[in-house]
Amino acid sequence: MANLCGVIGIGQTKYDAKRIDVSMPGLVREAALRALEDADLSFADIDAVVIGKAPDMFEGVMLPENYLADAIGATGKPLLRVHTAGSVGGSTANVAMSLIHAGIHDRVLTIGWEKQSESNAMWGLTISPPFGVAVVAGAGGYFAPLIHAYIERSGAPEDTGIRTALKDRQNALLNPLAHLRIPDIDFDKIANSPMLWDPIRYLESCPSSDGACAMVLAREDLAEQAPTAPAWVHATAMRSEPNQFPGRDAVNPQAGRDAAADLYKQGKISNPRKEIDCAEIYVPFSWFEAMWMENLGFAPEGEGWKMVYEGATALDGDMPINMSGGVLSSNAIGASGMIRYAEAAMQIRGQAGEHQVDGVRKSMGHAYGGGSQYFSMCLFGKDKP
Amino acid sequence: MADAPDVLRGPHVLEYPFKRSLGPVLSRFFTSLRDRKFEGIEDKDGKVLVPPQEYDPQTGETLTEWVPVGPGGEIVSWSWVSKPRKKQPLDRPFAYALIKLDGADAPLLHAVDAGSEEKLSKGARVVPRWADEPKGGINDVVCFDLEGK
Amino acid sequence: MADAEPIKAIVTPVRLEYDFTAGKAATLFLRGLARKKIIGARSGPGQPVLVPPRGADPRTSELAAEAVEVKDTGTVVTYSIIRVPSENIKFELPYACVNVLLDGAAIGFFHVLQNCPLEDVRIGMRVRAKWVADDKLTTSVSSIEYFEPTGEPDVPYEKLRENT
Amino acid sequence: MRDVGILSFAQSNAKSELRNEVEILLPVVKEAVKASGLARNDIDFTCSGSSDFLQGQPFAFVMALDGVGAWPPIKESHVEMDGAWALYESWVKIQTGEVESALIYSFGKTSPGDLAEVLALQLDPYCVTQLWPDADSVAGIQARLFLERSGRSERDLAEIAVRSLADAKDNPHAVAKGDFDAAKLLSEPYRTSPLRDHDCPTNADGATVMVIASADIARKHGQRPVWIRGIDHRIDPPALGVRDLTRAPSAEIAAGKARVGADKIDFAEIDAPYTHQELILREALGLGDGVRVNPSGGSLCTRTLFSCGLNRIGDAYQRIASGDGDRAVALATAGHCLQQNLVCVLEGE
Repeated sequence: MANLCGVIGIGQTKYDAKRIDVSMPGLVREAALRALEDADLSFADIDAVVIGKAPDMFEGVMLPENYLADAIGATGKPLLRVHTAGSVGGSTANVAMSLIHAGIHDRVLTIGWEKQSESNAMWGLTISPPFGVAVVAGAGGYFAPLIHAYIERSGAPEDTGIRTALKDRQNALLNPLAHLRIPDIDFDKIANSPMLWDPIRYLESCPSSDGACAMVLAREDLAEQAPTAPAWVHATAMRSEPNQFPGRDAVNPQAGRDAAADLYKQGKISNPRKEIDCAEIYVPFSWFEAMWMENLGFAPEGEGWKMVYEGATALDGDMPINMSGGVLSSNAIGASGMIRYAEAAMQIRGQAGEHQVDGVRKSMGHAYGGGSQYFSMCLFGKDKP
Repeated sequence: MADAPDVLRGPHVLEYPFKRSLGPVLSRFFTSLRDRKFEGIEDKDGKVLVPPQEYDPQTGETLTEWVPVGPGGEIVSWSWVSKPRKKQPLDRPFAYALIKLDGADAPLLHAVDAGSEEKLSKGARVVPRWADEPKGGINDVVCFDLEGK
Repeated sequence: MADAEPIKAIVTPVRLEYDFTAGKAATLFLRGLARKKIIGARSGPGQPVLVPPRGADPRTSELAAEAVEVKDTGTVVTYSIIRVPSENIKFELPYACVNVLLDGAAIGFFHVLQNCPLEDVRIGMRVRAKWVADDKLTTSVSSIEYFEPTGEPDVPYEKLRENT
Repeated sequence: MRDVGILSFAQSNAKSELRNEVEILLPVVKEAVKASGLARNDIDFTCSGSSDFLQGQPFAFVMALDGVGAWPPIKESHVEMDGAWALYESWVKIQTGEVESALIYSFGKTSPGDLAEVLALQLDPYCVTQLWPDADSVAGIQARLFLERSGRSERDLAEIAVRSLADAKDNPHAVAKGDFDAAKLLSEPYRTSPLRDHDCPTNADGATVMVIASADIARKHGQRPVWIRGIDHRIDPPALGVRDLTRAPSAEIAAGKARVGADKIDFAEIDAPYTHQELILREALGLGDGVRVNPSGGSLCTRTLFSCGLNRIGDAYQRIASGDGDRAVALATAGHCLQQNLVCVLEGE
């Protein structure tokens, strides 16, 4: 790619079930200002803003970014609004990165957000038109059957999901911004939590959060001057496929495999598990860690659960996944994908505090959405590509 | 499918009582409204904005200087609604208007109950008609009336 | 009034009414349900039958407008037991949500499974639609009250893998 | 910047559409792909624009994938904006060098909902939406301020409507069209004063599809290449009381960045849903009185929301491609009172 892009500022809000202390502008701005502060810049230094969130119905505001324009310093500037279902936080960042790659702008602010407490995600996700009958209860109702199919296929032990949940919930205790921080978390507590959508238990599910995440991106020479060394963007990839069609593998979707292959090719990665030091992967329900390990090529098909079992995905494993606690610990839907990117970039920049992995040179962010149909990914490096 | 049947249609209702947390600026504005008072906020150029904006519309900087305004004001522009809709503030013809409250620089959008459009003009003086039981919200002002009506 | 608590939040009710149109392919399907028939659509002879039809074969984006009736029996390709309440959902908790591959169709169809202990719900199980009484049939998926087991032998997973 | 050319454009507009989004899009995509001379699988990138609130269904764009050729998986993105911004994202993507061609589509159905109420959800959710001002009233407030500032008259507005409706007669895709008399229109009652029915848009349902590509592909296409010479978009603050509603500074900045004034403009296609907005945008774009505006009839005659901005760019493309002009400007707008604007300069080879 012609122009290099570096992440020079990262800002996140505290994630919580209800951020009753702020308005929508206040929430989005909290992340934006923190990202600017990290980059030692102000709104005046920003050329364009790219913002993303999931359906407008969650907040009941149509095109809320138009209302938010001044709160995010976009007045007189280009403002793009991305919406690619759950993957939106990732694809929003990808679009923002493309503005730098293309040489169109010098510095771009990108934001993902959701204020789910304005309504109720279970309502927002089960709105169905006349003539139908709502049978699929929320996202869990849609994804639980895919997990059943995965278990049937792979023969994964039934506590695989609990193990991932335990690991992510322990990681969340190291992340002060995480929404769910359960101090006395242990295996039994998760195993004994109520079953919501078999085989997904309450503590194996993501919460519904208010929150925003922002990043400041800059072209090469400006990124080099950043107060904290940038995370360089080595590659980005996006793929989509239809929701349902004969022969569709929704457990291990082609779109995800294609996006990963594209990402590794651009990033000159031949063995992702060896060459990528850690990754933040979109895991809204615990079992998806095992499933995505296969989809992303970190494990052979049918063996993703072994990585969970062997502790490979733990903070001290050979392929740490979701060091921040992941989507299982904070899920402001429109922000969730961008949080994955931001946390992956923080690992490169040594900004992850207690959940920092030592010596990260390459990291990956990942998001997916719809019925496992939309994928966006990003590969970051400490060195320039 | 040459004999495509008539396409089915049916009512679909999207309904939710969205709950909006306010943050410091809107919280103060609505709390004042509940007390039947208007307050505006100064932008970076010293212009008084009502409703108050949390951030400067041009620069995005945080705004903090509060100024009491109103309760009366004058009409800056309007549009006459001859067939009011069910959700709208009045059930007889009225105007949506931009109203510059006394002491404010930026006008506020609200309804004006003037009876007929002929009574409206630029600069016409209006005063708020408060709800019997203000709850804290823009609807604490039912509408504006022409002054001396 | 002056010492009342400050207003921290407001409720802004939204109610929007839409005149929803089902589209051509879905109309065929829904009108079929009112006649106790399950009508799918395909893009041409030999092409897979899509139930419910949305107008196109998603693999080819060819118009799928040729109506094809499928059976009201099928196989559970995957499922979940729902134990969490959700607005808009009327079934009593817990219930089994199943993805049924109807005989003659090429994609699964989501509905609920009843008359079956929850611990018995499994992939490969044979099921049949339980229709509402004839005088209750309408142009709605609710014309199928639920699916129930037929008691036939299960279909092995390998035969279904393509459809999960 | 890399030269990017438009290869094809197709549209479908109707007053009220009973088909679903898949059924509407499918034939339009086919038509545009066929006219592009490329095979669907050879188009590198796909980007779409739409809004969930028009239909009242979240994720309408997810279902749309069925009809647009998304298998095998495609490099795809979606903006919750008019398709004109999907074009912008696609143009950016080609600028990165990662892709050489893109399919852009957008769709919108204005008929299922009560649009006046739906659009109130675009206003300040704390201080304005709960008063439920309909879009026509908000535009009326803007129109009154503009007439006062500019010295223009309601008759000037009526003449814009007469001209647009007459021009739309030559556009098979226009929904409202015909011969009208300004004096007669002015004798009609106000809808939301100072606006009458003829000053307000005729809303429609439909879809638009465009295929663009980098220079090598565009030149091979055969027909007269039409290049995107400049494209830029900007936004103004949201609060109605804060901005000068009689001007569109965002359009002005975008016009400068897109270099509208760098050479002679033969005609303009402007997404101005209300008559007075055409005049505001004319000023912002710096168009002289001689420049013909909206030979298609424009969004006043056919406003398929979330699609009509891209439609204007497509109309301008088709006119240049057929030899009716060499250099044109097209504009897409979003939000109340022209809050956000995209400007695109097109030039024939």
